[in-house]
Amino acid sequence: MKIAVKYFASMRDIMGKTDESVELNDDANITDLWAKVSTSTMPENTLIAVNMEYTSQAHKLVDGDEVAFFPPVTGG
Amino acid sequence: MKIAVKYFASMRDIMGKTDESVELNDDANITDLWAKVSTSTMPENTLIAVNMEYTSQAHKLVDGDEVAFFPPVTGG
Amino acid sequence: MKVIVQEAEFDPWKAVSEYQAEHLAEGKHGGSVTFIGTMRDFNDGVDGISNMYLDHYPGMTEKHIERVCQEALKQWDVMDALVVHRVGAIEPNDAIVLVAVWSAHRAMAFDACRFVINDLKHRAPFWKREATEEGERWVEGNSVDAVADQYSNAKKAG
Amino acid sequence: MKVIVQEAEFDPWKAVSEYQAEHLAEGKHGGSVTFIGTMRDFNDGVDGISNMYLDHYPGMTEKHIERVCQEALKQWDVMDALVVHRVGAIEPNDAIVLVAVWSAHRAMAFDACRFVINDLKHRAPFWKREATEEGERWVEGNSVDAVADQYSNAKKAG
Repeated sequence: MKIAVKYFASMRDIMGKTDESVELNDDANITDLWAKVSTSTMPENTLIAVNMEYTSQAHKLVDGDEVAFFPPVTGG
Repeated sequence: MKIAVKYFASMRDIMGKTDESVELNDDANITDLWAKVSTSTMPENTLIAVNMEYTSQAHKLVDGDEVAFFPPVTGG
Repeated sequence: MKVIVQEAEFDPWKAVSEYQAEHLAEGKHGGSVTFIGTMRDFNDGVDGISNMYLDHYPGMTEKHIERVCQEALKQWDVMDALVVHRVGAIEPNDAIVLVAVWSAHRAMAFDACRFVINDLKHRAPFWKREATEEGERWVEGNSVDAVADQYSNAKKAG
Repeated sequence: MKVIVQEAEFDPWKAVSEYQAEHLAEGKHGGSVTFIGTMRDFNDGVDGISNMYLDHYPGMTEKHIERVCQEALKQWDVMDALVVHRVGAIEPNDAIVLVAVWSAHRAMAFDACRFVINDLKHRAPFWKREATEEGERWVEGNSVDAVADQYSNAKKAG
């Protein structure tokens, strides 16, 4: 399946890109996705959104999902 | 001694006046003042100010004090 | 810090905006919290309130509110505060009261603003007289808001 | 209810005043509480911050804030809410965020406004990058405000 991945803020500096498209096996979750995009462990405090809703690493992905990785937010 | 007395809101309706000047013996307190201006007991919840600061019935008066009697406030 | 008690109508946002432009140093406050109380056309279950007269104790009212603002500035990390309160004849939808506070941090601005408006409601010498369809009546204490305060204490948003 | 995320500068008091005139029924709301967050020229002990860039996640940001406002409308007796949040390049003293809520009673307006701004600070996908005299840096979480929130919990004004 095909997953659209986005990175924001300091996560862009770490990954060296703003977004990418990733091919994954069916039944993959966020942990599997991270292993595919990076050889490092996921930075502590990384926030994860699937289709613009917060979720956890155990979240199972489906074809066409948009996944975002980003650091703690600092709005307001 | 001479005390200036003011009434506000429903206390004006009860007393039938907005203010008066009262002659009192030295050492009089608010309770003595009330006995001089009214034959009824003071309405429950009456608030008392002497020289524009909240106080209690035991407050001893001095010549020239301004005393106000009024019901619970309803500002804002 | 400024406390204004006035009969004239006022635009609360214009008042707070002008006060900030005149009195607040640029780039030093991080947050401002503003409470605006507006006259409703209903109160305590009575509909059709056509207008209101707000009596006050000239002199004591200003003195009392100034003291409360000074307390707020001392108790929280608040830089400045503005209070405007109407008296006299007030129409539905008029702004009755404005409380604005400026602070480096938002939690203190919220706490200080709430402290000032709560004291103002429960202690500042103002009295409302409403004209309803059945005639005039003095409003008997801020009971509905007292209930709302209680509710709020049990359900604080942090 | 309206949520606006925009690059353009805005006048927060004008925004809230215009929104109220357009969207709020006359004489029905008793109180409105407004929080305005302004860019300071210092943060976390660093002085001389010349400007800031606010990154966000287009789409998720709006969706997230809208959901939070809907939650506030449901949880408290709130009639309406307006949020405006800047993104992009921001100068010191610019308004960054406006949260305005209208309610029949003030305690609920305070609680709801605070709920929205707290969530917005801690959960809405925005990221600040500051330009200091030593170069650019990503701001690392709203730590100072977290401390202020804690302080506030211990010292609630009711």
